[in-house]
Amino acid sequence: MSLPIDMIILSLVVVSGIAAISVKDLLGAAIVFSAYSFLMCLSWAVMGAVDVAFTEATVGAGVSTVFCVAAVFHTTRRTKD
Amino acid sequence: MKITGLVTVIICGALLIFYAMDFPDFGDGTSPASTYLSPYFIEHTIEDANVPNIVTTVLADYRGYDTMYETTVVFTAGLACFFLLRRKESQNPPARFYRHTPTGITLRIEEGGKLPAEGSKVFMRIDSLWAPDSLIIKNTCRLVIAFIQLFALYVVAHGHHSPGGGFQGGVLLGSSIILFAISNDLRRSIKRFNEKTSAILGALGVLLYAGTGFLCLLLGAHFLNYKALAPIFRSTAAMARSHGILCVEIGVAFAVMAVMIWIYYNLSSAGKHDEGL
Amino acid sequence: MENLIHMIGAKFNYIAYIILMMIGLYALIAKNNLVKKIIGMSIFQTSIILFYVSTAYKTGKAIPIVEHGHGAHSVIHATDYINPLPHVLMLTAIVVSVATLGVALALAIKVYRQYGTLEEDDINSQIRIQAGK
Amino acid sequence: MVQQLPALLIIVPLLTALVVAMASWISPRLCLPLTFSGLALSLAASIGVLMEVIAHGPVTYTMGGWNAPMGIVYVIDYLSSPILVVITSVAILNLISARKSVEESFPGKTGAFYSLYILFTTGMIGIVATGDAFNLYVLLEIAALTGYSLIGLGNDRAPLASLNYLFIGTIGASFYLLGVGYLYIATGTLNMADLARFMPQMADNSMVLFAFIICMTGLFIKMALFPMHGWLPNAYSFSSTAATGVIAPLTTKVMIYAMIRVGLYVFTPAYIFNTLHMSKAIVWVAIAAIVMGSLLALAQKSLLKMLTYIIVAEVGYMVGGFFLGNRMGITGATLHIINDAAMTLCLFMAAGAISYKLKDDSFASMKGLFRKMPVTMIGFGAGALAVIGIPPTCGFFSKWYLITGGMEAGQYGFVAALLFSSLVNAVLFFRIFEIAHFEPFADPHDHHHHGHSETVNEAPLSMVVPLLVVAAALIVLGIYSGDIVTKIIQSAIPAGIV
Repeated sequence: MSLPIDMIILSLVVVSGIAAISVKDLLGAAIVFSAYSFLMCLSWAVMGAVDVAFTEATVGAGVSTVFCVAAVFHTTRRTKD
Repeated sequence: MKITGLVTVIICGALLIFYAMDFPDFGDGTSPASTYLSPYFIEHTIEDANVPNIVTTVLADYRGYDTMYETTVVFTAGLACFFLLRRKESQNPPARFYRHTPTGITLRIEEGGKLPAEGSKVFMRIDSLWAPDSLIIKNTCRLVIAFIQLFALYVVAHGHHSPGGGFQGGVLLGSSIILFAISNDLRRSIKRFNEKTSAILGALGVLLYAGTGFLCLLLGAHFLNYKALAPIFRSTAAMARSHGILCVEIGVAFAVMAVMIWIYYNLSSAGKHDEGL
Repeated sequence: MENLIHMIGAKFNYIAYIILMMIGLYALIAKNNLVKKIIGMSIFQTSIILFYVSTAYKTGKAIPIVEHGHGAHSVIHATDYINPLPHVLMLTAIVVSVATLGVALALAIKVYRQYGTLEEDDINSQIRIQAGK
Repeated sequence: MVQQLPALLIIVPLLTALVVAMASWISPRLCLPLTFSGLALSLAASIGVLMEVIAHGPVTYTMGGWNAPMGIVYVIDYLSSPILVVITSVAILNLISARKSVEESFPGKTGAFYSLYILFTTGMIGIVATGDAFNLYVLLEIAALTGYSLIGLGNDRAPLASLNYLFIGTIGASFYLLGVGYLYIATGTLNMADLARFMPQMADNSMVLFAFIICMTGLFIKMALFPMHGWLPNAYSFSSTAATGVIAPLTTKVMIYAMIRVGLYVFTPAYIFNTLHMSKAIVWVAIAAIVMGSLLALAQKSLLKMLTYIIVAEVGYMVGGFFLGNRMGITGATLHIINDAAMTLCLFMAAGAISYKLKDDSFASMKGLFRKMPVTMIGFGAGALAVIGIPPTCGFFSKWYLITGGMEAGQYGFVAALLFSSLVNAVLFFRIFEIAHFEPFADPHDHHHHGHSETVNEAPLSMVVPLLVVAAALIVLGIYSGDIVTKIIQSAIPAGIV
């Protein structure tokens, strides 16, 4: 049986995943994606995968957000979808 | 396109959920995945390598060969970003911005115009989207960077006993320098940790990993069999494995740190290495 | 009904991974903006990591770091610890996903430099105009 | 030393790639010799392993000294050893041929190009040699990432083509990874031989069925089987010829190898061909791939685009041949991997030489090319004959096996598609020969310089010599294909298949 906290976090992950691809601003999308990665990292920590969670915290929520923001900075924030 | 996408996604999702119903229950410890191979790893990690963190042992020893390619993937990404984006500055650089520090006047020097001397104290080169230095951001970052680096070194060195290891430590080290580049500017960061250093250090890190393995091969054992290093470390086979793991973790940390910085330099300046975020 | 609720409870993680995967796949197929597609691709990859990590979990068992030293039990029982192997595999997968993300963003910057836009339909219409010349 | 060969085969190129990456910052002149020597050593190691396999049977190598299910093993057997030789020789021949155009297309980045080039080769070698299902994924990603970046730096449209390739390629690799995950939770192991051991008792396990579907879908996407071929033509025709010269012959072929490896040695033939009833359907997909690939090739107006659609059709040959499920079909598919790599290399090298000289690859610009670049066109002609399937070139023999296999299995649609595609290929290439041979070198503005434009203006020697070597290899492979089949490929196919 899944843990209640796990279910709550995963529901939030799904919500932030949908938000990340539907925000109409690419910088916003990058930040929401960072939140998504961080929530995902929490859910893995709850499941006992500490090393994976640590990596996701540094890579997913940290460095890849910086990469996304850097790329958006050099392209454009505007998007139609 | 939206309708096609939605239909594909719903069909795939329904199919996947249908098959997911046959999975072992979540948290079930009796599925084949948990009872066939992994017990060996859990029960022998201390005896084989004297490393309590099982993930580290499996990562760097039992499946160390995968991890070597994992590091190579990171290095490849750095090299690929360089290969795709890097542009050498042309003879006549495009418009640049300078700030006359005593008066606070901003100068825009057109393409091909006369530029102030490189080490000028009076004229400071600034980004086109320049904001006045924030005392709080600068000093906080200056303070924090040292602690991030210290923590990163702890993570690398203590990967045997606690979560973490070369990869996480390397990313932390890299992000400390990225933080410096964001809080100051890209040029100052490149002056301290330039492109050549990051490229060579990245390759050197992977080379340290592959070289450790190759050393084992030269000593007569199989590739990456750290047991062969026992005479060099003057230790038992288990301790030799433990030290071997530390060696490769350090290699991973170097490679990942350098490559993360390298990718950041190239992405944040679109390959020109003049103005960053 | 109760059966269904129990089923969903027992497989919640697997359902969540499938939903996330489909979100990513939808973004890859239907989104028009390249950065959105790249984010969708990352979501797609993390969903698979979620799947692997979920298979490793054992209810109420310890994280995969062996207790040792003074006073710890000397015999290690595999059933006391969470399965470490999927964690190792997923560390590799995370690294691969960040590497792919970096290369994809580099390509997106190059595309933007070429066409001045990240919208796929705009790029395609520009290509069509060029080909027509 | 001999027992270390399987490791050296892949470690030497990896180390070389790293050293080249460092050398490019210190002394760029060293890059090319280092690259060459690294690949040459790897070629020598692969030939050594092939000899060893022919003499003493399959070789296994445990990485880190951990035995099979615990650690990662390399298994070099009758199936993988010839492919290894093909990969290393393709890489080295294309390196020689591409040298000039690399220096021209990537000024200041040649070191990075060479490093990525070797890493790509390393990934390909690893995919072929590995005996671990997850290790295959990691190496797949190395080969893919280097492939994206090599393709991404071509002409104006290359970045977008490469980005689309990246999206599709990531979906394919992730599907494969997911399939491995399903297999892992069903059996608890990742080693291929160990997985195969579990298969008989898993015959009615729905997770294994789904793992099969999703693994194969992933590999089909990666190998550009119709209708999932959308990424291939643009990615291959917009990139630089130095990069396509190695990517086009190897990527799809190695993916087909991975399919055969996973099919025969993980899911086992008994499971695929007897328990599941999917092979007929997949053969029909392959037939569609052959027919559509050939028809789309007919519609193209430039040389490289046409060649890419021929690749799409060739993928159909091999997938169809494998899923015929009989000995002849699988032999044909395996032999065709080797032959097709050589043929594609030959054609792409010739196309590279032509576009190096003409800076254009449309059919219209190829008028009078036989007089202008006679040697290149001879090489091109040899490749063309092999693709059409005219004896004694190698293309004939693998097609012969495939057709016989199709007859035995009663799949007459597949036989008809093969014949149709050969016919279309003949039309395609004779159309080019007609333009290049009979139509004079068109230059309507000055009739006086007519003689000047007809003088021989051959591609540089470094491009022509490797091309002729490959052209000769096409014929040698054809002559010795009987030996290759009896000595190597027959032993690679499990005894259960008749």
